[in-house]
Amino acid sequence: MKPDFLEEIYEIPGGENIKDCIQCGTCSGSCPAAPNMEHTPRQIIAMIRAGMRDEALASNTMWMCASCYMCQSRCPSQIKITDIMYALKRVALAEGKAQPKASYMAQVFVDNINTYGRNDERMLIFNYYLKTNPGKFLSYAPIGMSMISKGLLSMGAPERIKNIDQIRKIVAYVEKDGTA
Amino acid sequence: MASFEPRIVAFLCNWCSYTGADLAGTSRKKYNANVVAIRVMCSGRVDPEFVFRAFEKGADGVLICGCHPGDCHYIDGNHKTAGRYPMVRNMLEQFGIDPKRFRLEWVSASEGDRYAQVVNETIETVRALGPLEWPKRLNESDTASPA
Amino acid sequence: MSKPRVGVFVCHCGSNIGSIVDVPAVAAFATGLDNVVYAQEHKYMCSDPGQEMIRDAIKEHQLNRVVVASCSPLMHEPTFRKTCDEAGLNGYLFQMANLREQVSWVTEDKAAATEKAKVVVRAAVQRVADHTELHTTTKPCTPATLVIGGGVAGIEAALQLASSDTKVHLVEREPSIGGAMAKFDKTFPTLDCAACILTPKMVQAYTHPNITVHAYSEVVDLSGYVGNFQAKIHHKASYVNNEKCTGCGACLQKCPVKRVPHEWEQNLMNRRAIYTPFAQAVPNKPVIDAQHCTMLLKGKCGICAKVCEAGAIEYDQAPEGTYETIDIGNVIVATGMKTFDPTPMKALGYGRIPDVYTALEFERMCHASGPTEGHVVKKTNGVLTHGGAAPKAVALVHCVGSRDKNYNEHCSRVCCMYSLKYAHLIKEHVPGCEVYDFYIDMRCAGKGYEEFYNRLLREDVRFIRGKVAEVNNWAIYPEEEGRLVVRVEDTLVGTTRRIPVDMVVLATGLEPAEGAKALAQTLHMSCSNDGFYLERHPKLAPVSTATEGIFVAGCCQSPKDIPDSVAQGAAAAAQAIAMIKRGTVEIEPTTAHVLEELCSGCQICIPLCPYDAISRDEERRLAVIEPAKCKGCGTCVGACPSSALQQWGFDDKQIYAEIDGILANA
Amino acid sequence: MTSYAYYPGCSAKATGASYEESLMAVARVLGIELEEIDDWNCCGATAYFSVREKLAMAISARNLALAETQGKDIVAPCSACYLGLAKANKYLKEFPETREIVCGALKAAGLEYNGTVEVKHAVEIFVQEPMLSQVKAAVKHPLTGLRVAGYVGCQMVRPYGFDDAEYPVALDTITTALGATPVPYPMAARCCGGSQIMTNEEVALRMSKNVLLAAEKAGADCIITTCPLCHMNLDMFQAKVNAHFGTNFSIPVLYFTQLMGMAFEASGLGIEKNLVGPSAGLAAHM
Repeated sequence: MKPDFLEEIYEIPGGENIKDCIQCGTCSGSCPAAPNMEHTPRQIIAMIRAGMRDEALASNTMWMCASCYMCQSRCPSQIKITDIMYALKRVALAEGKAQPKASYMAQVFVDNINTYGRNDERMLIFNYYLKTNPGKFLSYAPIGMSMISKGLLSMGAPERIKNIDQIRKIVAYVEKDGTA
Repeated sequence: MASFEPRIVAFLCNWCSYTGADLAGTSRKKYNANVVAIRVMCSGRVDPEFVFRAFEKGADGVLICGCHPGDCHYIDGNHKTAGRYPMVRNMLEQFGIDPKRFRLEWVSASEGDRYAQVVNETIETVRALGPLEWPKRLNESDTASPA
Repeated sequence: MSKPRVGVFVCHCGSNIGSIVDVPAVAAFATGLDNVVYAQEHKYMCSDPGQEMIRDAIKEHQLNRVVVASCSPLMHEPTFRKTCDEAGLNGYLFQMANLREQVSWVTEDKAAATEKAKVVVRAAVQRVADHTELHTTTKPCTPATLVIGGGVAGIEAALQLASSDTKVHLVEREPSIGGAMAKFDKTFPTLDCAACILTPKMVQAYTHPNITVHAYSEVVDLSGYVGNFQAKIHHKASYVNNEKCTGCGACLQKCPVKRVPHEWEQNLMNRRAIYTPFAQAVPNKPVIDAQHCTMLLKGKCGICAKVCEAGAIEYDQAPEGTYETIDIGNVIVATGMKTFDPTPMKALGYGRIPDVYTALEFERMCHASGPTEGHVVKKTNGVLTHGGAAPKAVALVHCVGSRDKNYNEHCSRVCCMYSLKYAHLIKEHVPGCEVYDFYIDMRCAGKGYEEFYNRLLREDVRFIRGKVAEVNNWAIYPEEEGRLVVRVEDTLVGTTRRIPVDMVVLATGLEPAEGAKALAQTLHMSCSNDGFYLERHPKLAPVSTATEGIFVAGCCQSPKDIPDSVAQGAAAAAQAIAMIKRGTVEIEPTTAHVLEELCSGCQICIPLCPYDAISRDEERRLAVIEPAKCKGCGTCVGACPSSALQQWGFDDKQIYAEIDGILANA
Repeated sequence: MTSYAYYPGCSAKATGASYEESLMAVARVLGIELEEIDDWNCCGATAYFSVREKLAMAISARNLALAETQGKDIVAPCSACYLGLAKANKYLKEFPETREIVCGALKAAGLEYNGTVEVKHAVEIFVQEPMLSQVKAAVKHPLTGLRVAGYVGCQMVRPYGFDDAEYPVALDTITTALGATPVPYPMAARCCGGSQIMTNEEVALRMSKNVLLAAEKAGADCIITTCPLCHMNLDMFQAKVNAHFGTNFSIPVLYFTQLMGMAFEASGLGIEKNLVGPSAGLAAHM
């Protein structure tokens, strides 16, 4: 149990009013993905307050979040729940506790940006399924073919933005003092 | 040197802002100890003389708080205070005192938090302006060269 | 005036002051101040031993000034003023230093708090030296009382006052008294019929010789002071002569304008242009709705006058109504509340989905004389009629607009209980109907309330702990076809659930009544953050306000149930009766007065007085102040260019002394 | 001449190409200048925030800085980009220590952020007067009788946005302006599953299925969307929804700009690029 886990989340921009939660369940009742979550969003907030750090970080809840902000817009205590889900993903990734495949997608997405400055959908899909489920990639073939025939997927190499060095400088600057 | 601790005199009206200040107490809202309040029955009672007297005796800032327009226990005492306020500001400027040292705010009986916030803001504003020490510098202009 | 001999008494207030402020140091500091001949400290100054200590010190050390450094003057100034009087020292030769609310409770750093405490004590000591003897003036107290609001709290207050043989004016802005309670079908937890227990009191109030009910009227102005208020009442034009009208109801049947939305019935049915709000209305006198009466609008019709044997219909009444000023000694405000309009909470579907009702709408549906004569039925293509189909399942949704920072942060106290009542009523009206009750915390704190909750558990109501997130009227799964779907997290099980129902009742919370803010400004009362009226002290003075002679009772002060509203009505009445029985009121002596030798007759002060208390003596060309009219605000004193005007107790010299005390050795 | 800094977003150059084409066609008709931000980078959408917070804002803020050099408000047609940029813009004003780090990073890259431009969604610039009247005036072929379900998804209206968070009316306003009939559509602001289509396919397919089911129940001839990701989930994966749930939806999904283009009788709308072919109701207007 790590009682200061609550403080950790409390410090994050957007996490400031997590202490106001009255456990009413509106967030879970509003969440379209809640039926597939190991813990409902409300339970995750209860676990944070209970200091159940590892259990919360190991849960698949935040990786199921589609960022639709319905919970955040209805919360009677005005808690920025979606921002807290992001925070949990970041901490889980940083501590290598994120087990579900969803975390790979975020990682591939970020790598694409840091490398090319933009996200080429082909690279995103290819790299993601390469890491998680190569067989699945083949099942996309029919949709892929029709997209290519409709000119929605070019065959060229992924483009890189002109000033990619600016992206690298930004990443270097922010990463230097290790801020999450 | 240790950061300058301004001395501020506040005039609070009995029905709204003094009750609001008391509420800040009962809700344990913390604010810096630089402000000491004087209770008057209505903000209308605050004679401009009091403001000049406070500065003359060494205050670095003066705060007047009254009821929000429409809430005054005496119908419109606060409107009359608001009427006098620009005149007092102009006179302070003519005396060479930065008008930002003098502030008028409406605080209701249920706004404990707001009172604490107004007090802290006023202290920081005056702290930034530095000590006034008007008695010593009666002729030298304050706005020209803040300490 | 003999040389000031000041006694300073510094209070620990248990740990409230003593734990932050070094009280002994402050007492020691006080001994070094000019004019201070005695300084002492005590754990509780306001206790009997504490007051005893002051009285002894006054005698022993011939003190002619007293400073008590403890809590806020708004808290115990009267207490210590009386203590001084008892020791033969005029109560106004006394000043308080507010060390608790404005020093110890708001300062973290102990050293800074102690320093500030010393400054505050020094200011009080320097001020009290310039205090002069003052005496309160006693004024006769008019033995009549104004009660604003004819709901259950106002009726109780009026009846208690009337039974003490004093005159009561009960002003109610609706055509009938009864307030919100009159709209209820049953009451919790006893399931008494609301009308059965309320109507007798309404009739008793209306017929009581000491009570004048001013129905369809509003208070538009209040002037004067405690014991001597003048209230201006606006009687809205009802176009019916109440003396002549016998309440036979003939006009109600014959009026051709039939389709006016009936606000009292939550617009679930229509009323006519001439109407009484409900069958047992008291006074049972109809009023004509000028916005819908064709006679008043176009001068055509006049049927109600034709059928009225008593000849009570008066189309020629002045549309702006009439005004009446009454003299009263006290005012009891019992203006009640309004329920939250859930339309902005789009997720719950009110207004979008026909069978989503507010609490009051459902209350009227259950009521025998309501829109469906007591049948709990669904609307048939959007219209509520008796013949509607009974619901197979009903959802009761708690905390709608309450405990929600997007709308009202406060808990409205009564919704859990009335939702339980609805659960029972549904089981009674529609046998076999499924009832789901969605709550966050079941708050049943009153007498017999928890037992009532247990009763509903036994009546197979399905209680689900979780706030309803949304109500939809389109189906995803087959069993939801044609029904409403409630989506919620069953937090005790930890899963989200979709529950098909046929009707939803929203437990809408309680808010300040329509026009509450305007009335507060008319009566110069403060409101708390949530907009309800501010009591003088939440625990020790819940029914009085900062203004002497003005009391509050019932939901206008904060949401509460009927027992508490009735208790507060009686409590407010008791305090008014005490003042009437005394027959006199003490008027604070802190009024303004003229130093004639300094007055140049410039008349700057005259227009400043909101109470016209200042006039000009033409021969001597001087300002003259009428003490009875002066309420002691000091605005004129603050404006007088030659300091000819002074205020007893807030004299320029005294305030200068206080300023100097604060800034000494600045 | 209204002019904006145009932020296309990564999908506008690939799977969302027809969104950009139709937007440009409509802008031409209405005389709106959309000047693409030179060398823009990916907004980071939701993914970058799940990895790094201050860095995500810095990456997103690079686009804000570039737009500030053009001195015009940003128009982002894609809801995810709109939120990515708007969130950075808002948080940088609300959280000083985050702003310090981000501005430092941008300065290191030779850029400067002052928060002088606003971020608007593409829908926003068409529904506010005076442009709405110009839209009505530009209609050559009123889409009378076409029943349209206006679908905005989530990030256009939550947590910020210019329309109601749960029952937005903007698309219905546009539909009516084009002469078509908006159908009452309870799922207008519900999520299509977004990027979960890749990471948790079953969840996303269920969400898209409910969006399609509501449109079918409402008797819509077509759905119009305001985001390339919603378009992909509803159009390109409609067959997958049918396979997974045994439904047989065949509801055409257009970008709202394609519908506007049809009413303006503009060309180059890329409607042929939608996977699901036109319904009878829609074909009548093509």
